[in-house]
Amino acid sequence: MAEYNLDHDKLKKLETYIDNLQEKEGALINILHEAQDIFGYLSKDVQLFIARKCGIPAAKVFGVVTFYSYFTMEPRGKHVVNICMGTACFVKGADKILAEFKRLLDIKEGNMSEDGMFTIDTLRCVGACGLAPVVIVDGKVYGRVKVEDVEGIIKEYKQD
Amino acid sequence: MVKYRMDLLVCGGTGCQASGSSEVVETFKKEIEKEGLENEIQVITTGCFGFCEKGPIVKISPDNVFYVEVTPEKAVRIVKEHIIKGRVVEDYLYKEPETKEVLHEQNEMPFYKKQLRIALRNCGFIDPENIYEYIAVDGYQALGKVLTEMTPEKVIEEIKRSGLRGRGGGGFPTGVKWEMTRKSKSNQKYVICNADEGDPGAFMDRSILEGDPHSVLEAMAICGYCIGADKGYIYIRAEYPLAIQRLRIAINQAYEFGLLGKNILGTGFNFDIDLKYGAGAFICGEETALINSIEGGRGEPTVKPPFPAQKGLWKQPTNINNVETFANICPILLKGADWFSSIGTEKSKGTKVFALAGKVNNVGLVEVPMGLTLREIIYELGGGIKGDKKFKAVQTGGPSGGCIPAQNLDTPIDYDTLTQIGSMMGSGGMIVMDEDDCMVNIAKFYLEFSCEESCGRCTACRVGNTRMLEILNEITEGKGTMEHLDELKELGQIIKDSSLCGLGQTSPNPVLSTMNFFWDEYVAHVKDKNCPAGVCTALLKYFILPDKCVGCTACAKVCPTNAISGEVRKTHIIDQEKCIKCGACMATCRFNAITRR
Amino acid sequence: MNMVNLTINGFKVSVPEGTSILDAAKKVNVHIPTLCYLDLHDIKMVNRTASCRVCVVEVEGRRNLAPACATEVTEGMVVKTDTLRAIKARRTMVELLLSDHPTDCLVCEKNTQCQLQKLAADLGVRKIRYKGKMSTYPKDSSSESIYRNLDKCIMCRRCETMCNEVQTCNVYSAVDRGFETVVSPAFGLPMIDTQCTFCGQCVAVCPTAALTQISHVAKVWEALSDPDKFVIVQTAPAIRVALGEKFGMEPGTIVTGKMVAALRRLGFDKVFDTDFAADVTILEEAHEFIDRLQNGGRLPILTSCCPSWVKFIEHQFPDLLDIPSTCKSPHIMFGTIAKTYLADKMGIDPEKIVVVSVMPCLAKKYEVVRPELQHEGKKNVDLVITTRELADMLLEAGIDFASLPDEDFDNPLGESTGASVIFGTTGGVIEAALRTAYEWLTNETLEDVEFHSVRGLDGLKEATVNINGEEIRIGVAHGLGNARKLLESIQKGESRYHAIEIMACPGGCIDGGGQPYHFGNLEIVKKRMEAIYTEDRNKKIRKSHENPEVLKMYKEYIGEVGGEKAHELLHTHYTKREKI
Amino acid sequence: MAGIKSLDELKALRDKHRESVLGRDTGDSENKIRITVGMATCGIASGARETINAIIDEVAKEHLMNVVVVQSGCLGYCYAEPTVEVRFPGKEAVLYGNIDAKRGRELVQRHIKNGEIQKDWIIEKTFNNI
Repeated sequence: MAEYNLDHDKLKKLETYIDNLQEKEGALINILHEAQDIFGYLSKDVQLFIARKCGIPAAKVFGVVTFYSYFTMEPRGKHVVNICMGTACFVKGADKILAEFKRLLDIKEGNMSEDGMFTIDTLRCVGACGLAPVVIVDGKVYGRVKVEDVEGIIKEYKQD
Repeated sequence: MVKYRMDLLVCGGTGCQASGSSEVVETFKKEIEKEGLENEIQVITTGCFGFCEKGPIVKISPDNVFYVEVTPEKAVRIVKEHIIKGRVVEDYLYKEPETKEVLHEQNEMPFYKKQLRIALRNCGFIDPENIYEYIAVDGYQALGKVLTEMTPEKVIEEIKRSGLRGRGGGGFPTGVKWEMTRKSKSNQKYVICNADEGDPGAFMDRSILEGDPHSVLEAMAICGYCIGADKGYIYIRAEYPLAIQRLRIAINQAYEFGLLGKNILGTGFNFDIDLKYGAGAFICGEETALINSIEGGRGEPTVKPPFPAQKGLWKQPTNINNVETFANICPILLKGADWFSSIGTEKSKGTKVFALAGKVNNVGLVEVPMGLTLREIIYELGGGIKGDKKFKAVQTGGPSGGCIPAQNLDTPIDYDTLTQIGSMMGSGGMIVMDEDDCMVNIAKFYLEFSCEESCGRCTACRVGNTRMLEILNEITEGKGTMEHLDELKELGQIIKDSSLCGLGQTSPNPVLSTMNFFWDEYVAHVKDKNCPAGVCTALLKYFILPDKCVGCTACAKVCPTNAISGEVRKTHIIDQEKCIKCGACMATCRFNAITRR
Repeated sequence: MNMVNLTINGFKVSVPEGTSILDAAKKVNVHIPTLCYLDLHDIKMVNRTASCRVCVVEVEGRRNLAPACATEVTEGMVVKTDTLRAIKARRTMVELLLSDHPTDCLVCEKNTQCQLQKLAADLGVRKIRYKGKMSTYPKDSSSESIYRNLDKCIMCRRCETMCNEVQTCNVYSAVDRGFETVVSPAFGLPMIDTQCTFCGQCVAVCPTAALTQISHVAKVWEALSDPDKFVIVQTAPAIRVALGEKFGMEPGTIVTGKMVAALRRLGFDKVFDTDFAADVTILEEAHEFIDRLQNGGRLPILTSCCPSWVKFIEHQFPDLLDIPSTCKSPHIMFGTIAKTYLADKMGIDPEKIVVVSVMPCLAKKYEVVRPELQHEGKKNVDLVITTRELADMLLEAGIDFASLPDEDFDNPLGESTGASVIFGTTGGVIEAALRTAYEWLTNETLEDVEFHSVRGLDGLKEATVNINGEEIRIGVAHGLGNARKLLESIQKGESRYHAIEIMACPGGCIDGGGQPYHFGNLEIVKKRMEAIYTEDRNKKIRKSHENPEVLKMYKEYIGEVGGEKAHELLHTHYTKREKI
Repeated sequence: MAGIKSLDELKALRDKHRESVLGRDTGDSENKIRITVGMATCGIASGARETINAIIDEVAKEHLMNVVVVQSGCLGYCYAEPTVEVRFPGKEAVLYGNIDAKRGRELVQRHIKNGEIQKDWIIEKTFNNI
């Protein structure tokens, strides 16, 4: 596996996952989810490895990765801030929350902060509309977020 | 078995007990005994009728008469008049506040038309991670009944007779869909549960999966039995980790209990269910796109026909229903098609779950019989508009739907009426907008969504929607013309007409419906270069009110472009040319001297 | 067959079940415009993405418009193609496409050949009402063969269908989504870094100039005008049966003589024929085949004249690289011979010789830079132009092609046989090889030189020839998807063949990626094929080993067929390549 | 669990568990007080996990052996999350809204231990269940 510029243990883990799949046909998206969980993002080498391992054309893997917004080819920060931009959140000012995160972290949507601590992303409706506007950091949901709250949320994660 | 000629149902709910229902029960029992009718009349304490405000409540069956605020004294008179003489005591009946009209029957009363939980029946009631609890509430009984007592044809007939239509948006009759898939000949067929709830602002499927996952598994197995499939997939959004976790637990338990897998309940029927994850693509809610995604490809839709019922997953006949549709199956089979079809409107049977969000007080999920009006949902269940603002519109059907204005608040909603007023049932998202929402901006929001979520395959959607969005941008930036408005309408119509899949065919709806109902607002943006709701930044102007400005210079100091000038203690003024409309001055002013128009 | 009755624009028509509205309309002389749709029935390639929406029509009872190309007729269907609603929608689709398309038609490679341009003209588009952002992408000229300008891509996906389903090269996929969607190789890699074989079939089916060739025309003009250069040209067999199309001649017209005359008028110092080298190829390949047959070498042997197919096996089946013949392709052999034997014979410094190839092929452009095919770092063939590029040059030079007299190729590298002519079509190489191998193995004269079972457009063909009592089984595949099937059976040890011919392009070189565009009309390809066989029949000598100039060359310069010098000059080796 | 082999077995299992879940039979002394905490995404995000932990802790602290604490899905009252339902055997359930951890503990003390319904925290159920 030396041909891939990837962590050996992680690659082994992914390989084991793929080997253990009962149904390989059509498993590409589940495999990509697993790979993104393991590596944090889907680099070219990860995609190539999956393509060759599963006998799927690399172009197809790339086509799939770029189609789904859940997959990313960029390294992600230690903490991923997801701002919900569903309608319910939008009408309750999610755009202002997003702007505040961008301002305080000084990065654009989809990018990672210079210190590698944060990535800001948006997503479409997590189905917690009752709590709009909603922010999710590393899977933890913050509801009814106000612009003033943003600084506090960032602080919570800056410490570690 | 004793048969009573009359039942007195006394509400024993918390509210009614607090207002003295137990005394009322005692009085009834005493009075009936006194009259020697205890073998004819039965007094029953029931669960909450849900109308606690007017408690204690008493219902007389089979007369279907409904008394409110019953006291022991009133009880005495009810026994004398109604039970003995057969005369309804009009004075004690419920009076609708506005009309003062006396209503006899429970189901005529507005409150009782409100929520009825079928799909959500177990949500919030049982522990979703404990299969015993699901079994305790008749879980897997419908599957058992179907496998042991009914032929697939009979089940399909029952579903058809119930009038159940797809809850994912299209509203296609579920039974007919099952029948089509059953009739397609193949050795391998599939059942797919569409749990890719992508509408921004809808979360009923998530709720069902998190609160009652077994009900979906059971219904899928029933569907498999009916169409002749032994394999099912649940295509679920990756954004729903909790739902995924609960589904996994439920599937494992069902296998362990022999309710999935081989030889279910000893009947020889086999059925497997696997999870497939979505990855953030709204278009995968479309059947053919979803199938492509399950096959591990890009979620691009393909031309229909052939329909999935003929050629679906791996080119085999496939039946796809969404979560809420499946959640309705078991009650229909246990309680019968007649029961189900007695609920709802003529062409839309049963209930629909709506996700009520936006500017309403009681944000949440409501499940109501078809045919309720928007007003009832928003004002009664939703508790009205937040902050006592003025209602402006309600958006239904997500990016495929439209905005419904105040004038249509009293439309009884079902699949067909919503389509008639230019919107859609969709998956049941209901976003309430108030006077602070700009309808042009809302239309833009939805179109932006459709543009981002377009698969990019067909010209109409890929390029057409982009061009529409660009025109809308011009309008919100004050560069719009009346020709733009005509262009929008025409292009929108053509995109609807020419797009390959449901996304494109409906994506112009938010624009077209807002243009239809809020034409003046569009004209204001174009002609007056004004955003009446004060949302479109480019069209806003900031002014300093001379009578309020004290000349503190605070605003001038924060203005990033030095657009504010004025001497100390004298009225300041904003140079409109320089102003970038950031609003910093307004936020700073402590004297409310800055206004935005 | 069940028939379905329907009405189109008021005309009643009855068509077999499964017919599309588009095809049904043709029966009543109603033409519905199409753009993304492409049906190459004979080679089993159908692009029915229904993505351009240019063919939408009204169907009574249907809420929205139906794509005629992808909607099957149903009993009693009432179709209207000429209503204002349908016409407006179709025109709007073209306008929308144009609003995201550069309008540099006048200077576009595809000017007058572009299907989008034609559609805009046919539909009377006079104004593009929509303006807005345009797709822009870096231009890809990384390879020697294919030029990609995705600004002009209209997402018809024909290239993707061709590459993935017919050729199974799997280079392309749609990537991204929404307005940003585009067809691209993995990771947006330049073509040179991919497993692309440069067959150019994507170029052949692209309706616009999103995919074209890397042009060598300017460099050819430059060489021709350089007095210090001795510029010679070779033409592949497939050129002579297609070039005429570019000058309004009937498909299948044989224009060998006019072509030679035209090339001379362009200023080439010598006009030669790749066919000469094709005969050499047959000698070497037949020798190699007989050697493997008699000395227990690995069989089947695979032909190696198609550079696209060679690259395919290098990427896709690197474990099978010992089975193709080691012969260089005819045009590279020609280049080598020109810069050695010919230079020697004519007393010209090889440094001064510029070898130009006119090829039906885009992979030939790539082939000439393969390091192992060069001699001491110098290319054996310097420039490659396609049939289309040659036609462009003739137009530019103002040569009235149709009225040119017939002229003959120059000597000695202009001499050829019927065997070499049929290299231009699928099955031709193996047929030519059989003609020679048979006689060499049996020492008998082959009376009937035509092997009809290896001819035609079937994707996989086979023949059995009895040679000295032994059944020699021959396989033919054209189109890389068909080739893949044969290779997989070889990999599994199931192949029964002794020799296999493979051509990357469906139909062989006559339908190469550099040929005049036929846009789905495979009748044109069939006529080119007929012409090739006619040319063969017209030849006095029809067996490669009877080519007198070839034999003379061996005698004077190379020595024995398959000998040491032959190996040095005429053979090559293959390289394992990655899948990407 | 060895797997249910017939519909009759399934029915038996249902009947066995029916009472404990539905809790409608007053006669059965084994029936317990059931505290249900809505644990859907909305609820958890609003602190339902903290609430349920606090309730479990408080119940344990008070050695209330007749109480079961269960999680459930969402009742739909998103505006009032976390929601907690208290059901005494044979009585109509009481639904509380906005129950944070602190209120959760108070609820155990006041409603469960002392039987005082906390009227201010009640949310009116607006639905009928089938």
